Amino acid sequence: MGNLNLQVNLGGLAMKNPVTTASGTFGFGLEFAPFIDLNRLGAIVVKGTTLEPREGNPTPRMAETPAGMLNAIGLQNPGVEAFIRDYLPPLRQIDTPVIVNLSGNSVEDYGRLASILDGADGVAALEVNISCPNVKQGGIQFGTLPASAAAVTRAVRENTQKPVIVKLSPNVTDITEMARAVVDAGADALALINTLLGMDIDIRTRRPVLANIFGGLSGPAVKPVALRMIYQVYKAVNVPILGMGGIMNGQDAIAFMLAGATAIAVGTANFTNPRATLDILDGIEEYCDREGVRDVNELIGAAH
Amino acid sequence: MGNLNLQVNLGGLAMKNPVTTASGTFGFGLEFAPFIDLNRLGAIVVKGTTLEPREGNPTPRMAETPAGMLNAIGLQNPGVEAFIRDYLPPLRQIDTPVIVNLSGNSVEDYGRLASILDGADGVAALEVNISCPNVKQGGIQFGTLPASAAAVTRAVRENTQKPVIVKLSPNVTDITEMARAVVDAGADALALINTLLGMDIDIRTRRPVLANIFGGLSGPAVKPVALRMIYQVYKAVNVPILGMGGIMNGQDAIAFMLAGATAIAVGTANFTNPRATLDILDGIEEYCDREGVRDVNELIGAAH
Amino acid sequence: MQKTSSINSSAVLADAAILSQEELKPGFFRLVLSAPELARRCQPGQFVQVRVSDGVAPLLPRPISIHGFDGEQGTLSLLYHVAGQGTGKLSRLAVGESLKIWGPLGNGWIMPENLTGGSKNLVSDSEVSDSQNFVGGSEKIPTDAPVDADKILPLFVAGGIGVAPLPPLAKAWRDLGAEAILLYGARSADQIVTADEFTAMGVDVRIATEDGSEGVTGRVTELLKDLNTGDKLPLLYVCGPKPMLKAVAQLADDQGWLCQVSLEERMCCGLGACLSCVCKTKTGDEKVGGKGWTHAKVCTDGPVFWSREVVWNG
Amino acid sequence: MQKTSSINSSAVLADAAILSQEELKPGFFRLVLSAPELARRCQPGQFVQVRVSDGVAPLLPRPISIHGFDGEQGTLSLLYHVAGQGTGKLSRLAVGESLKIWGPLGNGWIMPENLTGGSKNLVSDSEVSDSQNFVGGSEKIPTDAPVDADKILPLFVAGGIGVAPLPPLAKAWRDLGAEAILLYGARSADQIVTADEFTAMGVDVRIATEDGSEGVTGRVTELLKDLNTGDKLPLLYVCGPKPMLKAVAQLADDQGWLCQVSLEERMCCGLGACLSCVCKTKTGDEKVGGKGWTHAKVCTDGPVFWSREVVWNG
Ligand SMILES: Cc1cc2nc3c(=O)[nH]c(=O)nc-3n(C[C@H](O)[C@H](O)[C@H](O)COP(=O)(O)OP(=O)(O)OC[C@H]3O[C@@H](n4cnc5c(N)ncnc54)[C@H](O)[C@@H]3O)c2cc1C
Ligand SMILES: Cc1cc2nc3c(=O)[nH]c(=O)nc-3n(C[C@H](O)[C@H](O)[C@H](O)COP(=O)(O)OP(=O)(O)OC[C@H]3O[C@@H](n4cnc5c(N)ncnc54)[C@H](O)[C@@H]3O)c2cc1C
Ligand SMILES: Cc1cc2nc3c(=O)[nH]c(=O)nc-3n(C[C@H](O)[C@H](O)[C@H](O)COP(=O)(O)O)c2cc1C
Ligand SMILES: Cc1cc2nc3c(=O)[nH]c(=O)nc-3n(C[C@H](O)[C@H](O)[C@H](O)COP(=O)(O)O)c2cc1C
Ligand code: FES
Ligand code: FES
Repeated sequence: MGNLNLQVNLGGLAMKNPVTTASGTFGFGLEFAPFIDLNRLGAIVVKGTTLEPREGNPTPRMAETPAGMLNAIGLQNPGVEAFIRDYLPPLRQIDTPVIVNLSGNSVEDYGRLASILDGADGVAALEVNISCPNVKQGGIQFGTLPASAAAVTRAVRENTQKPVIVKLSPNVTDITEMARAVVDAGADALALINTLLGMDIDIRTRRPVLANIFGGLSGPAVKPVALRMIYQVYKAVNVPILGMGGIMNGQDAIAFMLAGATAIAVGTANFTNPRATLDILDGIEEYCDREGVRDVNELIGAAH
Repeated sequence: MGNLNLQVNLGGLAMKNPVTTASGTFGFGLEFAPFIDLNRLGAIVVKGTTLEPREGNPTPRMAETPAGMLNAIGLQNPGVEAFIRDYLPPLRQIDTPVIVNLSGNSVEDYGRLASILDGADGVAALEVNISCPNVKQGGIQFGTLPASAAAVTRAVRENTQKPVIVKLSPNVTDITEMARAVVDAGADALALINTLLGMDIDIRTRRPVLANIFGGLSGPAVKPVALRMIYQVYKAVNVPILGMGGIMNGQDAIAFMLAGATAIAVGTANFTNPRATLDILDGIEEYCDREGVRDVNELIGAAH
Repeated sequence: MQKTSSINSSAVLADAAILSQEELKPGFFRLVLSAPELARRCQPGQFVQVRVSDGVAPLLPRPISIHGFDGEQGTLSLLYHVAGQGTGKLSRLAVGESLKIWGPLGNGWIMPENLTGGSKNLVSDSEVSDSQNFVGGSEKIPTDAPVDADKILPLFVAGGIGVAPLPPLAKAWRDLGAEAILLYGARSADQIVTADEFTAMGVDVRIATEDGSEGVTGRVTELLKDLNTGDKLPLLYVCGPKPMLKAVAQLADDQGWLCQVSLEERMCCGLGACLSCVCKTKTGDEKVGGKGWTHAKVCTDGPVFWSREVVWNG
Repeated sequence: MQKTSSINSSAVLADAAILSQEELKPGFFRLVLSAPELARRCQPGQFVQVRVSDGVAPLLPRPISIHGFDGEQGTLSLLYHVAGQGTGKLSRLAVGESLKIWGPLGNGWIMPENLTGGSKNLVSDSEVSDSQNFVGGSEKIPTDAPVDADKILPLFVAGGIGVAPLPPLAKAWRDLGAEAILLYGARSADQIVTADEFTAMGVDVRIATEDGSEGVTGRVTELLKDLNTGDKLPLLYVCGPKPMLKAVAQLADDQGWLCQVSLEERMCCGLGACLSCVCKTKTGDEKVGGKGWTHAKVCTDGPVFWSREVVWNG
């Protein structure tokens, strides 16, 4: 295992190993410090950040579903200024790159966020969440129209020198069309998948379970959809992929890399086991050891 | 319970209760006769039928996933003529309407199938599967483009007097757009959801598990997506909905009706329990009994 | 700086062996676990996350209050009611099997030693408007004057399974020799559990059941009416369903009593990371153009809050 | 008419109580179930669907061969190897718990009584071209001449856990007083189970292990070479992994022996409804413009096929 190379490069971001965290499931990182050595992670992706502070949606904000969960947090966050002031300094103490996930109501929001974060010391890359309603276009998601996804990507690209990772929504007819649009607009890497839109109903009250009615489905239930989209996107474009969607253990992580992911993010699994990220990293190493893999980069896209 | 009305009307098809079977999971019905009284079902939806016999895809054709399964059967079936000759006569002995699910390679295929089945005694309604690749348009699915879905619907509509149920694919950006397109083209009812496109990878062989690479995801894993789409479509159009996607028990069935389904179909659950359909029917009755519901029609869309 | 109070810096992950599992009344179970490191770190009112399966059914851990802990023995006890899939599965586990649990999580009840002396423990009503420091309630006391533990009448108020997180607290007050009262409401007598253990600690146990099968007929609020508090200031520690918390908090407020409530919300992480578990708390910033409330995390800012921090009608 | 042979008309659904569960060798278990109605209906070579959870993990039932059945006692036994999640979970169930199972499913081995007499049981090679009737193999015999059971040398060939569906068949031949042989191949001695039970039935048991830890070193095909068949026509009943089935079928074919194979495929329903479990079988219709094969269902057209029905290179 001493000879195993775990280093990967995600669109210009050098990572010591492929294991990162899915935005919104890992807080600002320090929440997990009692359980794991954050220095061992390939990168930390923090909670989605917006220009202004947001209180998010009313509760209930989550519901458990078969092998998955729905969430409708509504991007509660302290706003980018408070993030830089209060949360970034302790993160800088950790020897792991920090990726900031950004969300906005308009193309301009994304551009402004990017330029603010471009100047922030300790931010290694930007992950652009395009599964946000476009207020100007009547709430249609940026992530479901190639043109608006491209516009958002361009706005971010023009305002930062840092690697730009665009996170795709799976709620589209043709994921490869979206991928091509944002890569053409300057994305250095793609992250997928964000959550599938779902809902649950309480048959006793006869009402939707979530106060927001709809929520995002994540967890093992969505894994087959995530693998499929990554497999398709790997074929369609030439930038590295950050894969996620239901990864629970090292074997799942390997499957995502074989489908085409350069790095993987651990989301819902953090809730089922606060050590999930490092257990997954250990699982990747064990697999490589057992199967005689000397460099994890050999695995990327090997199922094609 | 004697006073409970279970009868529903699915776009002109009168059913004694809301419980039907999902195409492809119930064979031609008789396979389940050793376990249940087929006369008790609201309707039987049989395996997808094509103009010519088909051998389907190579194996493996299925894989289990967390709370779900993938299938890539590839529409193996004896062809519509053999269906009418060999399978329909015994089905006519059963006091339950038979709905035939149809699939084609071209708009013309659908029209011809509809006209052949229009003349078949014992076929109560047609369910149009539009999740089929359009050979003429280079394999793009009918079910993902509003215009081609509408064209298929029109072709069927023009060739039959029987109720036309169009079954929508969930692999689209906007399910309400698809729903409106096919309702405008003459659909009497909508069925949803068909399977989500997914895949799995064998990390030992480093190859996709299914010979076909991609397969359709069904089972409890997809239930939140199915409920969400039914909820959205119920709001968007004014025709009855046949709801399906991960229904395992009476409580799930009730949730689908509350979301907007007039009737429900049992698919993957048939594999986990050959009595699933009737257990679900019993569960619906128990719920109504307990909650003081006198007519199941009260439940339809009640979560809105 | 990131608020360190909202990080469970003393939490640990444990593979806890089941030492005993006992059904006290139908559907009510007490589970004793071996988790030495975790047990040593507990404070009354905290909770643990319990993973009842190692697969996907159920996927998420269940938050359960710490019902008892013994740092020396290295044991932890949980008291729970079977509510659904997760607690159902938990109840079928047997001695010798083990469970993944993590904790202790959250901020517990205000303890007697934090009431006396030192200005850091004392807060005046006006300070409620300080939104920066308000959240994470158990460290400040929203009264107009300093209070000492010996001027306090500890009043434990439990609704149903809400009795679970109270014994370690009762023990702490007993150790001070305080006279304490437990007001315990439940649907019926067969849902009253561990009441005699409070009695054994010298607590004056008063019961109300909705069907009158034990104690006073009615809700727990019945027991609060015409309560003789002597010359002491009641400090209520309340745990139970939300409507009951609200009713008790209202009563306490009307009387000018101190009141802490333990809130429940659906949780994923229990660590302050996912933001699923929020509740509305007051910021008092209306006067300066704020909206007057913020979303605090039940898991790390609570689960125990001062009742006057909570926006009850939101 | 829908082929009635592909409907399991005698199948029943049972809540089967576990009477015993025994680990014969590490990872190899024998489970005895109480399922009176089902047990009465079994034929050697059939299988049941076993639901090892009542939730979603795993979701689908597991197909397991009928290892033994006793209509009078109302019991059924299964022999299985822990392969993954489902069989792993099965192995942790204890006496007194119960399982949902359904069956008997599929067409079993050709039985001695179906070999003698009656023209319906006899089929010539040329009839292989009748695609309508060919599938559902165990009712027809692909030889050029009628065969009587007393001219037959029953040869059971097992690879690994493939031994599971053979005992009821061996019992049937023993009841006729036939001399029978079991050729049993496995990775190593610690994967050989129930061999002595065949010996006890008077079967001549010959073992091959890949590591040489028991019997001949090598694969089961080693045991087939230079086999002295006397003046009898060997009828092979083969169950094991696909490559082994193929090798044995090839050998049998070369020698002009009769050979039945029990196939495995991933299954959902086990009832002929879902079409996940297909295998390619010959139709012989190449001459009339057909493609020479069709997709038969392993679950209802099989799992037992005549080896010469199967398209081995497909
Ligand atoms: C801080 C805290 C401490 C608790 N302490 C105890 C205790 O000591 N004893 C006890 O019996 N119960 C306690 N509960 C409630 C307990 O967590 C729920 O009863 C339990 O999660 C229900 O799970 P289930 O699978 O049995 O039921 P289900 O209804 O199947 O649960 C479904 C989902 O809803 C969530 N959920 C349902 N009810 C609640 C609830 N009331 N609070 C939070 N999440 C919920 C579950 O986490 C799960 O994701 C506590 C809850 C919290 C938040
Ligand atoms: C007709 C038939 C009879 C069988 N009889 C026996 C028997 O008597 N004893 C025994 O030990 N095994 C038998 N098997 C194989 C047994 O079904 C598999 O070992 C078992 O399903 C593996 O499940 P798992 O969850 O433990 O493994 P997993 O690998 O977790 O299974 C994952 C999925 O693959 C499917 N699968 C995996 N392997 C097989 C397989 N070989 N055949 C069919 N489906 C598979 C499972 O159904 C499941 O959906 C039989 C299979 C068939 C088709
Ligand atoms: C509670 C929760 C909050 C999330 N918040 C965000 C977010 O703020 N920004 C974002 O891009 N994705 C967010 N996601 C999506 C995840 O980052 C991830 O894409 C998704 O959950 C799939 O991965 P998983 O199945 O491993 O959880 C959130 C997911 C969950 C469960
Ligand atoms: C094995 C299998 C075969 C299927 N075949 C068809 C088909 O021929 N035509 C069709 O419209 N849908 C087909 N489906 C989709 C189902 O009818 C249904 O839409 C889907 O499985 C969701 O329901 P469920 O989760 O209850 O299974 C098939 C599904 C499965 C699992
Ligand atoms: S449960 Fe995740 S923040 Fe509270
Ligand atoms: S398993 Fe369903 S047809 Fe064979």
